[in-house]
Amino acid sequence: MTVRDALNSALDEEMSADPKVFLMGEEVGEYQGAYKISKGLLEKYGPERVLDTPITEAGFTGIGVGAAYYGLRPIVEFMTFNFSMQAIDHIINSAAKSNYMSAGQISVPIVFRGPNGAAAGVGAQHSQCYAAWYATCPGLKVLCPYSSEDARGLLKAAIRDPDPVVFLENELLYGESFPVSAESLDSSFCLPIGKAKIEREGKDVTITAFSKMVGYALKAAEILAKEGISAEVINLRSIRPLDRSTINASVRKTNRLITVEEGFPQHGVGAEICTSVIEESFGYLDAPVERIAGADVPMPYAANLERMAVPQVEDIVRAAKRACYRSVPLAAAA
Amino acid sequence: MTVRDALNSALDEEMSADPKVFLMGEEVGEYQGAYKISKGLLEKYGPERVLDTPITEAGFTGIGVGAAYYGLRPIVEFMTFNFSMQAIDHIINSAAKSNYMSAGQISVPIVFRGPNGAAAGVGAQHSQCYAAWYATCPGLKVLCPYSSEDARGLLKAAIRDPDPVVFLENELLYGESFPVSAESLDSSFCLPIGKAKIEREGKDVTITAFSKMVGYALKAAEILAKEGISAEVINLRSIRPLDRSTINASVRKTNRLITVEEGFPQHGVGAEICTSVIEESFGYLDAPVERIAGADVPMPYAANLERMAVPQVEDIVRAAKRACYRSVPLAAAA
Amino acid sequence: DSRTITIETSVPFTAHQCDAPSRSVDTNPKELLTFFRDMATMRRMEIAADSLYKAKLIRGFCHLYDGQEAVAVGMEAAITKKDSIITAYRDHCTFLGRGGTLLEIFSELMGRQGGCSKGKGGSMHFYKKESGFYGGHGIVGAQVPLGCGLAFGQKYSKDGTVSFALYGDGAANQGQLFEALNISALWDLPVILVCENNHYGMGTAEWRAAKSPAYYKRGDYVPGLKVDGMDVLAVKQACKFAKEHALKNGPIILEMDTYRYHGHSMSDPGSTYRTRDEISGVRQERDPVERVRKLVLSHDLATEKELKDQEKEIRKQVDEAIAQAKESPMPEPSELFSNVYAKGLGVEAFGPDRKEVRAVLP
Amino acid sequence: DSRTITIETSVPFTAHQCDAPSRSVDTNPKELLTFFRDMATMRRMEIAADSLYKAKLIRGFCHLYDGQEAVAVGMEAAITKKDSIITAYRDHCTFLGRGGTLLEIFSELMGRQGGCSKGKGGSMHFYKKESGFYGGHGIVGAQVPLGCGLAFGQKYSKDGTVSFALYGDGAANQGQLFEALNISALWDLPVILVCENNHYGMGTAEWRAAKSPAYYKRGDYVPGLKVDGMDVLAVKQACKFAKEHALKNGPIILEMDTYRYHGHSMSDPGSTYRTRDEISGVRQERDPVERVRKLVLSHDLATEKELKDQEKEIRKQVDEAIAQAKESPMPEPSELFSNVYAKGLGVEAFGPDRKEVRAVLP
Ligand SMILES: Cc1ncc(C[n+]2csc(CCOP(=O)(O)OP(=O)(O)O)c2C)c(N)n1
Ligand SMILES: Cc1ncc(C[n+]2csc(CCOP(=O)(O)OP(=O)(O)O)c2C)c(N)n1
Ligand SMILES: [Mg+2]
Ligand SMILES: [Mg+2]
Repeated sequence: MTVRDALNSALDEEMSADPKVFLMGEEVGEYQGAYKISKGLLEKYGPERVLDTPITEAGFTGIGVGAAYYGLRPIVEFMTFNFSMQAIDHIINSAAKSNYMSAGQISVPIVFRGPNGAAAGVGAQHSQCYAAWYATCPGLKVLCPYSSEDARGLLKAAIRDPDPVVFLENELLYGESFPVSAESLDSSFCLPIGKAKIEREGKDVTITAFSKMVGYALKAAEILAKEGISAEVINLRSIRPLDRSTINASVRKTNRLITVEEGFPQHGVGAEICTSVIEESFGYLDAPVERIAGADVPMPYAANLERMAVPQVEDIVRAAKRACYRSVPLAAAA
Repeated sequence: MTVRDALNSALDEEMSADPKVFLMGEEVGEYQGAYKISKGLLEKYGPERVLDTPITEAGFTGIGVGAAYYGLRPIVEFMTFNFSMQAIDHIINSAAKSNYMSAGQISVPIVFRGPNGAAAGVGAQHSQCYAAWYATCPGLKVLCPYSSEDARGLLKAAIRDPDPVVFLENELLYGESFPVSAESLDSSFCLPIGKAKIEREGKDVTITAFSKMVGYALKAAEILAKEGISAEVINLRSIRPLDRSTINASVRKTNRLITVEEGFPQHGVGAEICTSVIEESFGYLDAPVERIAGADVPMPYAANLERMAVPQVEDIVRAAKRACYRSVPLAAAA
Repeated sequence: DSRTITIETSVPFTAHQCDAPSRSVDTNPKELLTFFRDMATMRRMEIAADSLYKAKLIRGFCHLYDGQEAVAVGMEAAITKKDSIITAYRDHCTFLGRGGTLLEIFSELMGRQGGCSKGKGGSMHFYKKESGFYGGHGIVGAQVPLGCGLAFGQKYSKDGTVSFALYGDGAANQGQLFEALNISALWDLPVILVCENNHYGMGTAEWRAAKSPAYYKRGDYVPGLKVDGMDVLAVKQACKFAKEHALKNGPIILEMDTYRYHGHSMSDPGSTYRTRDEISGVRQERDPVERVRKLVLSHDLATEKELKDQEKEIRKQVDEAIAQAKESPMPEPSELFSNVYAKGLGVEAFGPDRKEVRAVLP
Repeated sequence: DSRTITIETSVPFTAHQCDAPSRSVDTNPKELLTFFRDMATMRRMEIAADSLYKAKLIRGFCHLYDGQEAVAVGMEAAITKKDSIITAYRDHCTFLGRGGTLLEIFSELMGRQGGCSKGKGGSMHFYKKESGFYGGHGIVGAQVPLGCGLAFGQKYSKDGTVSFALYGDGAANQGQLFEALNISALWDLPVILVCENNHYGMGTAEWRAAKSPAYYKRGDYVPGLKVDGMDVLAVKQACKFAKEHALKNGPIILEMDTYRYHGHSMSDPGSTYRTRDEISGVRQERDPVERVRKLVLSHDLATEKELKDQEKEIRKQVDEAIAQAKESPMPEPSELFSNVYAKGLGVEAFGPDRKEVRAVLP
């Protein structure tokens, strides 16, 4: 099953299960979605529940949030999350904070979803990762699926959740196929929000990743295995809440940590994970945490520069080796 | 000299030195600034150079950035940085990335300034700290003055800088007075962007802070001194570029680190500093890094809750003591 | 006493892209007396809030509504609590109009448990969802798309109700308003955009912020009506008209010509950008409470003394509410971590020093 | 050959809040032949870009302008390179019109050093500051306030020039446009908002995205003009008129009625939301290149054969530029870290693995 089909089926099932669920965004209806995630839904649910909007993110996001105040369960699609910046005040100030400011009167059951982060060759304005920004903000939940099972289980959970969820997809994964369990195809299937998944167990080094980078981390783990290094790969799934206990438990076992993300490094997801491990498992670390992230530059267009600007499998492998081989001399120096 | 006067004099001097510098924003002119930072400037420089705008942040920020493309040097005041979210696409996509996308053709000499972070009793929508968000983004420079000297020297440097600078002030500091050196009153005075300042030297523990929290850190250091702990207090001044070398040098000396900020903890400034120290000085740390930050909740209004939601001097003192007394047992456990 | 009295509005309505409703408004003695009581209560309440602020019992921002009472009261007279209202930070009186109590208001203003947001929201963030009040919003203009979203919910749910989104003359220039209006027009949402034109956005006179300060026309292809917002009966008439219009035809704009007596918020003396004459002129000639007082007297519905007594009674109620609110305790410390989420998933959240303060989110 | 020829525009201008300019446009043989050459070059260039994309030599998004050439060319004929232009992502031809070269364009499209942004910008991010072209902007609508800001710069500097901000019918609903227009009107900025109405924003027909798709009227209190954007002479006339207007009176909107033959970008076949008949109808009746070809022939300024030869010559130029562009090397790896700042302050920046790749910013 492709991630696209996983997302599409999740939308379909939740719309069919709950008449309060509706989908709005640019080109989600007649065009079937800019990336065809909403294919067939207009036909099935009609224009009252699948709404094509003008290209006015602030306006339609505000309307979505208002509808959620009223008790509906909107799903707002951003054609990409870069455009969510036009509506970010509604995500942060109108959605995330209302339940708190109203002491629980105004809950905001809404999902903001769409592709996030780097695609291929789309340049600086269309490649930003918003995981860390949104996950900064209490009141939001932030999910980042990797596989088709993630996509299905997390999106269905997000739609059912009573709080605002930022759901960050990845364009380059839409067409990728993943094997899925029978259980995950059931319409009751949901994944828990706030729980990471150990994609591969290992004992020498922990690699955390989310979204597309989980695939890279798994590839790196394979290469590392050949060289005798057993890497544990954690698919974060949820950036907020962040599953600190799974991460720390793993690091307490492996004593080494590599964080991987495609976004900018400064104040990124890796920084938080590193800090969490320092806070909770300092004494367990045998080597400095290694952070792999997008280069600290706007995304260049040229293919060679772009490749240099996003993490590659070899970066993960190199960092893991460094972490493993370096522990002894460093300990001596300390 | 108060921080307010420091900012006002910096604006005045730079406007007088360079006719391309102008100021725009809500209430900056006839009203003399919502917080009176621009007092007297309309009278002195006239309505061509001090422009009252409608309450339309996206529109006037875009106009400011366009004027910077053209070669002017706009200073855009946000009444508070909470409202910069309405214009954030122009800060990130129009300002920060243009020099890169155009391979250096379109530089963007602009300053975005205004009060940032928590004030007193203004609730969840008016209290957010944007330091980490903006400092995530390559292409921007992000400054956070603490004292009057900082305010003068950094604002003057920001206005002269050819790149977009996000300049984060603090409402509660505006009225505070600081002694200033004669040198800093000279109209040529500028502070270097990207350099932190060691406000107080110490040898047992490093405390990093910015903006209002520098004052708290200094107070904490005084209390700690009485208990025999010598704290080194670093005023970050610049969040991007972050002065990693000053921070790391200090930690290599003290072997202990407390980070302090008022913003939300996750993916915050403290997380980046902690990670930087782990990356560069892992072997030097004798205790886990301690992170003090705003509580991970939207800002409550009630005075007692608000006090619990922002760092207090005693939090810093407690964390520093923990870091100092704990090092031995932890080392033993490792 | 509910015999019909018909009263002419102060000035005619000015219409844009629609036919104006009649200037003759039906009312009755009971309604007029209620108008007087409600507006006088609001007036007294705001003046008391001013004192509490000066006594440092209210913190932060505090935006008072005195002068604008006819808008909140007239609007309520035209609609039901199943209709929705959303407004900006100047929200105390709107909340009262929706059935909120003085005690909830003063408690919230002082950050106490008894507040309508349990002290966690503050002056700008009042809500009363069960009677259709959705805040209390601090970001200029943002409440307009939110209000259109409420209307979306009403239409989607086939509730037959409408939403009123209130905003100021300053907010009227916000782009998101035009975006939301276009969508609302495309989707026929039953939403009424109410521009409370008090002629200043903070210290900026309307014409300095808007090339076209004819706010009732700013919807361009959307109908609009200009209303004397100091005349509670005109407001009632316009809101009734607008509700019917919105249910049938989608969005409409009401520009309420009104005035705020106080400064923008407590830090603004309100006298640097307008003359004292201007303020006292409005007070003398257009005051909404006095206007109703005159109507009551001229129709012999009560004596001057009776109205004065009522005002004394109101003052007592306000003072009692304040006294009670002062007794309301500060929120429990545990409230710091409640309501971050509707469903906290049992996750840990942290205070400033996470090794000292952490809580499992409910 | 510069004798004056006067030609009537295809249709009259429709004006809003202003008097329309005359339908009679002065031109001359040289200008008409230049129009033909420039538009034919743009046409050929975009078709070549299509092939390069299909051959995977261009990556990511690629938005083609064929069908809309008359707007870029007619606008240039009315203004100078001291006037400023800013547009959206559909920017190849605008850049060519500003004096950019085919080689710079194809190099940029293929991400090569020789590109106008050294390969770092890509299809959507062309610039030519020295002749007043400020991009090439990827965020729908954002270029409109930016363009107003350019006009602010011109007025502030007393340059006596104007700025053209181009945007699509989809972008025309963006709130920031209304915000910027209000400010521009308040400040009398010499800005012309040019709505290139090609009737679709991606797959959405104008009337599905706008309650009022009369874009020349959407400025409400700002004058506007509706122009046949397929008629290069009408475009020229309108832009001349608008420039004069803007210098004297501030902002004005030009709605260019135009059409894009290609899909929105390369992933859109462009045929699901409109009929093939519609496209071929426009091609047959309104094509901007054919319109000029007919004018050239009917005025005996060149023979059919001469024009065909010129087109062949253009095709050769395009092919040569592509061949040359293919020779242009990829950017140096060090370019990853250049231009992040105009003044890098000697700070270190990092690659994905900071222990492997770091650079001192210039
Ligand atoms: C987006 C945004 N920008 C600025 C502010 C600061 N601010 C609060 S109220 C206000 C004036 C609003 O005036 P108006 O809309 O006329 O409403 P009024 O206060 O007169 O009721 C301003 C500038 C804000 N809260 N939000
Ligand atoms: C703010 C924003 N939202 C969405 C997009 C995605 N997008 C790119 S072009 C486009 C359609 C724009 O249509 P129009 O303005 O008519 O211009 P045209 O493409 O027809 O020239 C969309 C939705 C974007 N780039 N920016
Ligand atoms: Mg106002
Ligand atoms: Mg279009």
